[in-house]
Amino acid sequence: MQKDTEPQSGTWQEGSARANSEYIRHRITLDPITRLEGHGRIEVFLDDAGQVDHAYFQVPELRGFEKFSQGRPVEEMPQITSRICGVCPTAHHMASTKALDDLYKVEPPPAAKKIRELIYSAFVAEDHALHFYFLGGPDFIVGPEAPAAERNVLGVIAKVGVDVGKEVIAMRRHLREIVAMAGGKPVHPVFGLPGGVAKRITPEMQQQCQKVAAEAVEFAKFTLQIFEEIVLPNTEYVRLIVSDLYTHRTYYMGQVDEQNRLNFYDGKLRVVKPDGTEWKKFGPAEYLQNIAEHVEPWSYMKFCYLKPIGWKGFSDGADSGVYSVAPLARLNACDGMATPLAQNAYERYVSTLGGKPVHHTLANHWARVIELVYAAERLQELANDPELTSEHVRNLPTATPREGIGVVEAPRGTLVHHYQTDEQGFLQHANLIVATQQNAARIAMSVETAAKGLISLDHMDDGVLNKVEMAFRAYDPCHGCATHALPGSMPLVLRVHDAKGKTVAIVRRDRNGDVKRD
Amino acid sequence: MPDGSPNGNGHSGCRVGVYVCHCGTNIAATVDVAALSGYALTLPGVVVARDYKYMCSDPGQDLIVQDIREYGLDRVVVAACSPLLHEPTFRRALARAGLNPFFLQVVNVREHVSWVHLDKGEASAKAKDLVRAAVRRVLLHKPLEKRKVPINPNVLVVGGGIAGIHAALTLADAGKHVYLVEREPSIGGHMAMFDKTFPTLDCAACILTPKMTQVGCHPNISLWAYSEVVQVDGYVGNYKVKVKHKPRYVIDDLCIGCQECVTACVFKAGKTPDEFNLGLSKRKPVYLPFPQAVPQKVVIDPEACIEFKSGKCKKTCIEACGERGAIDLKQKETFAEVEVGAIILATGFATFDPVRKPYLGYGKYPNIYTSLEVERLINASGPTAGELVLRDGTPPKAVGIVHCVGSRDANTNRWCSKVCCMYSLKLAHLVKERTGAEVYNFYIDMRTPGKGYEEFYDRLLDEGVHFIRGRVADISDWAAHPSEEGKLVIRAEDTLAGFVRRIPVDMVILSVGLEPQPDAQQVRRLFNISCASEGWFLERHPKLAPVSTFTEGVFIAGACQGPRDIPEAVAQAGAASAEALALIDAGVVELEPYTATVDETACSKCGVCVSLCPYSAIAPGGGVINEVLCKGCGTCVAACPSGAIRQNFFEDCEIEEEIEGLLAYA
Amino acid sequence: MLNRRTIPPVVPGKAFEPRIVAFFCNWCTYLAADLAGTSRLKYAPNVRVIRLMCSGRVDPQFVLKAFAEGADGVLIGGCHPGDCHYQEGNYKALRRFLLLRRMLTQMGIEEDRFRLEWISAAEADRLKTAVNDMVEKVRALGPLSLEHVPKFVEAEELEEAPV
Amino acid sequence: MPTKPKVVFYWCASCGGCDEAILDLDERLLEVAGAIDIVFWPVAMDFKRKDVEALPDGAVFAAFINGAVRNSEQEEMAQLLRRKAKVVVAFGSCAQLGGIPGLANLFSRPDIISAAYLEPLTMDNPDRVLPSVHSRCNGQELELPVFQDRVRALDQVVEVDYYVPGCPPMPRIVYNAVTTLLGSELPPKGSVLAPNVALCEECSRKDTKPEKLSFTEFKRPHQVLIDEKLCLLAQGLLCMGPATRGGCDAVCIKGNMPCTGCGGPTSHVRDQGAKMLSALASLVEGKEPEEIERTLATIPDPVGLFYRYGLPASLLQAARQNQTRAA
Repeated sequence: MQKDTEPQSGTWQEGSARANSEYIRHRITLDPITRLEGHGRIEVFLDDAGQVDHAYFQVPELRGFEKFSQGRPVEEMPQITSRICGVCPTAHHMASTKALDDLYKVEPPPAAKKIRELIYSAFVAEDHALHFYFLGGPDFIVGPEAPAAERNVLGVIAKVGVDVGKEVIAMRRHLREIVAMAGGKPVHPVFGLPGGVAKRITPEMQQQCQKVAAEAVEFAKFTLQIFEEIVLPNTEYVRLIVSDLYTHRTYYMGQVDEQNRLNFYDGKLRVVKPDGTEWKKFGPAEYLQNIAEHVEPWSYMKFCYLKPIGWKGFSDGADSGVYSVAPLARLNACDGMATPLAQNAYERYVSTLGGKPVHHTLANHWARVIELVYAAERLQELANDPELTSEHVRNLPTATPREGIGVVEAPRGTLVHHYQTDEQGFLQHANLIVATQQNAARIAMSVETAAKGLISLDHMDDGVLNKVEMAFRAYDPCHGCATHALPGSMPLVLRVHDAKGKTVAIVRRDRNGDVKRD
Repeated sequence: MPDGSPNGNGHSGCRVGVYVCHCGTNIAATVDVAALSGYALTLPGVVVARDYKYMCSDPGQDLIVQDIREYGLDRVVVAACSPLLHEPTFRRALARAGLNPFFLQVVNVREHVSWVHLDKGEASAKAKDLVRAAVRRVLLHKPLEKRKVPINPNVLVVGGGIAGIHAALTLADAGKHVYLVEREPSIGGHMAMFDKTFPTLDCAACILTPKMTQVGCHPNISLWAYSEVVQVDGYVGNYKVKVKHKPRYVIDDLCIGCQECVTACVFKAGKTPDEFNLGLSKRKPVYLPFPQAVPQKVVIDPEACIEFKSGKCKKTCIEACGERGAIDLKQKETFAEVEVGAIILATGFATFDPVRKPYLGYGKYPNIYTSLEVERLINASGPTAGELVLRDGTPPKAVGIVHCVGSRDANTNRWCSKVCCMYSLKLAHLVKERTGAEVYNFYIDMRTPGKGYEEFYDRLLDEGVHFIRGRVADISDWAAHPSEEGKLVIRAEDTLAGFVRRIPVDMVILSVGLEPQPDAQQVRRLFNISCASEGWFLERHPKLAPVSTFTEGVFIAGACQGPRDIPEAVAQAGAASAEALALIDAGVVELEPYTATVDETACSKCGVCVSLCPYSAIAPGGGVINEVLCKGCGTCVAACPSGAIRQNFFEDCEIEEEIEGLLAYA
Repeated sequence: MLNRRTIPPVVPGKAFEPRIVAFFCNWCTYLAADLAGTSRLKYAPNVRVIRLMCSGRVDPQFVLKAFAEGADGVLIGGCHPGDCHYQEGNYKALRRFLLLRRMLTQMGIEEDRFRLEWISAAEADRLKTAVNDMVEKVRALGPLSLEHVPKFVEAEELEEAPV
Repeated sequence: MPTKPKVVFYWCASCGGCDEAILDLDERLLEVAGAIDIVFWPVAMDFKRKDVEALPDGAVFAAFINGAVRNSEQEEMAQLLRRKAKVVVAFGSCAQLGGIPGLANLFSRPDIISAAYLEPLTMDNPDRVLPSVHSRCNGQELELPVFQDRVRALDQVVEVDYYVPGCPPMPRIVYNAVTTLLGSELPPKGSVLAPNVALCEECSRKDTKPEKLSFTEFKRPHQVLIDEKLCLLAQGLLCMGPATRGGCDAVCIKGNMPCTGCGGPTSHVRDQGAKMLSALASLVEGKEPEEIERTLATIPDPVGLFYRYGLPASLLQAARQNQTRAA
């Protein structure tokens, strides 16, 4: 594969040659940040000593979902809000659907809840797999210092072997087929209705679910194995994981069941302090008392923090309201996993990383694999549940709508949909708290720390830049989501300015991964 | 751009000629025709533009034909009068030059511009927009063929009054089969009720009866009396008509009109008001409408017949009929469906009901009659066998005739009923002749145009009939003077003498005006034609097409179109018959090709159109339109959600191009 | 997919004259317009008539197209209820009109800019009144420039504007 | 070995679902990737914008661009890719028609900003701080791209050669589109690379459609138990299928929910919303305006229904886009 992407044509050579010469002397461009859903920009400012003074993580867009959702019939929201993100549409669809349950005060029949969680588990497993192999994987499977042309899914496939590659792809397809079968289509599903789901699961469908679930469990085990066999032995990478560059002591939030075990679909939100002890546990309705958003003039991204503790700027520690969500946070926030294999892996993870809470950003990748195992196991439990095929999958809403809140754990972290409507069910106000917003502050900090640790006037090469990217690729940040308020996509620009604010240096990486510095 | 350059719709190379008509000064006075044709020449695709005094004239048409040949035109725009007038004319011109007639677009710069706007600048600007739009549209026109469909030679005539009778006979004599439908038990209409006809005073019955019997026995006429048209489908040349035969309770073919059943009826005397005599006499439950009735067949009135009410009648009528067995009390209404190529409506008129003018005392004072009632009173076959007497049986010594009752009156009907002056004169003459009474006419204006009419008026003046010019204020029995005791006093201002008169009389005749039939609206909807605002049926053109309607193949004759006297009604009936014959004898009729067609490769069978088609022309499930059934309204085209249906000559692209053309700035 | 929309030139000292596109059915309203002509009635010259066989042929796309191409108002004329030459085409027109008007309002286009009139072949006077009245109302509203539809503003214009 | 056509996948204002759609080619992804030389694909590969800028104009065979255009960056990228690519493909509903975020065009820019940064219930913004194009922090100058006033479809920004419909496009359509473009001869410019027949054609419920459709009330999906077999319109549900280009295999309807129209109009229709409006209204029963209004009132949100994906490309908004004053 990768051979095909080597330069061959004369035109190409001329092209890059011209590009290099055209390139003026005092700028670094690393453009765009790749392999994450959505976009970001980093501005780095050096001090007189040529060391990093400040680094800003910026997100530059707005789509206005809160606004243009107004006036729409609220039952359309699951399908409208899923367009916030095409990578985790099912998460938005599900949070929205749960908000509708709450809005119409209607309890879905047991079978409907199980169908929802079945779809959701398949989705989480698939999404985590996508990130592990297609987005994050290249860094630690192929290796952070590998040439650009190899650091992609095709590179991963080259490394793990085409057959495995095909397996990965097949697994992803089968999981997405489950979502499609029960929910219409994998990207932007249509199953969600207040009080249930649009469609029942037939015995035939259940059989397919059971088949895929079994495969999924095997696949999850296999993936865990890859991580433990290929990644963990890579001392270089493990050193990275635990290095201070990628470590922040913040609060962590995640959804848990009654036994404080991780749950993606339903439960209460639990927040632990930087020291790992429980800070608070609250139901969806209380999110308003606990979460607040902060605005910086230099980013379209809104930064979430814990309201009672307050916004103390981009700093970690118990006094700062900065908190984080997503796999790492979830595993910190819960006391364990609800399924055996996952519980195992969880314990191994905690012990290897020296107990909870785990503050190492890059551990997100490991945590993600453990969640993948849990999702697969949970999928299997539900697939085997006899009640799954019940015909009774909807209760019709009767109450007059007014206000509803829905919360799920999206692959990238806690997701809150909150609607207010008139009595006809026309949306008047929508409040959306998405995962990456809640990680935004921590991501900004990670980036700044990474930049400070890695970049200086004389130390700036491709590997370094990729490591800066890794700092937030680990969060699997979805700016599609985070910028639900803002549209589209924007490349990450890493520019280095001197104390006088003048852009001073440029590292240019060509597609062989060679680094040029003028 | 006289080289016919592309207009951006892939129609480069089209060569358009634009022709602006002056219509004498009708257009030229308000629209700058020279500037208009000058402007047209600047439009993409236009290679020649002219303005000419009368485009519709032969030289005008030749101009187009020559240009088509000379300049190799393949599209033509004519800016003139309404396309509804001369589109056919110019299409023929194109055809003569060997061009498809539908490569024409007519711009209405007369009715829609020069005649309705005053400011020359504004009118000219509007005309430019319209021409620009037409030029852009015509570039997209596709060649079309008119559809030719055979014509059914049969004709339906609705209404058995003098107009209907005459039309039916004319067509039947020409060898066409005619279905004559009359809702009353007998044909004859109003004319059959009259005694004499003005101005010749010949007996109405004497001239009408022969025609009636002719109708009754004409081999080419199916006379359907006591019947009504209930449904009309189809289109010119091929109408499907459903007719309801109301039950007579007498079997037509068996009844010979001997009336023994009438004599035998358990009712020794009539108890039911006689419709034909306007209730001035009574009839039995079984009766012959009137002596000369055609068909000569009795009718049984279920409202009046004991058998129908109680079932306990001796049924002497059936006995009387004996083995002929013509009476069938179980008879039900039946329906007949016929196919005809043309339809003539001769549904006639109604008379004004003077109760609507209380001050005239009708219905309050027994000796106040309407003119029609008096026609029956003085008719030999009428309730009094022709004796004009008061309710007490004595002959009147003084009679007042009030003209224009319900006519020429803002409060009732604005129009002049046209016949009242003349029949009032006729009645005045007859009253004087029969009773020698003093006759006073109260009139607004005497209107006596017509052959021998004015002379008849002079004759009446000589006969000593009084004429008082003035509207009647009121009629009452209030006596202001002993001489008025027991009399009806007519108060009217004598506008010639200039003072108010009080005329005591014994009898008053109200010359009631003519009105559209009360059900004229239902009838016109049934036949899909229009009514003028007064409710008279609307002719296609007041001068050039007085008996045609906007619905091809449907003609109108007689008083259904407006007040008429007998000769006019008969003349119109003849005209309508001639039009119908012309249509039928052509053998085929050409239909506009404006039908809709489905692009089957684009149709998703969503079925939206199927539910919409008023003619069920679209096959269930959609996908195919039956071109013969389609009438080209375009409703399905507008509704087709995937744009799979198009309408000839009104394609989306053509109309959108017209819109763009109208709004584009020069 | 782009369609050009031309709005009137600004002529100093010349008052705004609405441009109205009318869709008249061939059997009633178009005839009424002809009758207005033969009766020499006078009315405002702002209306441009497009002849269709039936008001049922009016595709909402035509109406939007007219507005899009620069019309300030759109008038649909058909036969009175029950009088349609094609039985019920005018009812189809009515139903589409009502929904389209609701949608246009939602898009911020004033009700008076879009109108449906039943005018029979005999009602030349009614046609005159309808046209004049509509022209008056639209003139009062001023030109339709779709201002309510957020317009794309060049980056430079926005640069300094507070977001 | 012969050079393979260079291909770019890029996203503008999009949710990423279109890129997922490409990954959904699954096994066929490897086949496609083998046939082309992907020189730019931010979501999955480490090539940078500079790599593209380095290419000679026209050096790229095809640029598949998803997402609508709402900020200056996206506009620049669209123009850059237009220069570099022989063929520009508007990929997915947002690029083709403006997409669901295009509904934002119902509101003004300030409204959207304030809804995002001032009105949210969780917002803590006493000083009413708003993101701004230029700002200073610790004495350092920071910049943000311009949030433009309006969402635009791709062809309202640059010339577009082909369209791939769907939100997101179905794998089958993506595969056919790509292989068509790689085929020996290109389809006519402006083609939408999908079947040109409305959805009903391929809908599994087609045969359950009653011979004559008509409406006295429209139902909202949450108000009724939806029959899994019967035509949704026949159940009074607002299904956009009749006015929507098919090719998606009617997946939403298989999910027992109405089509919302992401396929856009067929090539015979200019304005999808107007056409569906016409079809539905025509089928409403009743002759009295009040009666008809009562039925129509059960269509809760006409614009949101008829222009769910196509507002920016609709006749009116496209016109606004190109409004010019006559000389």
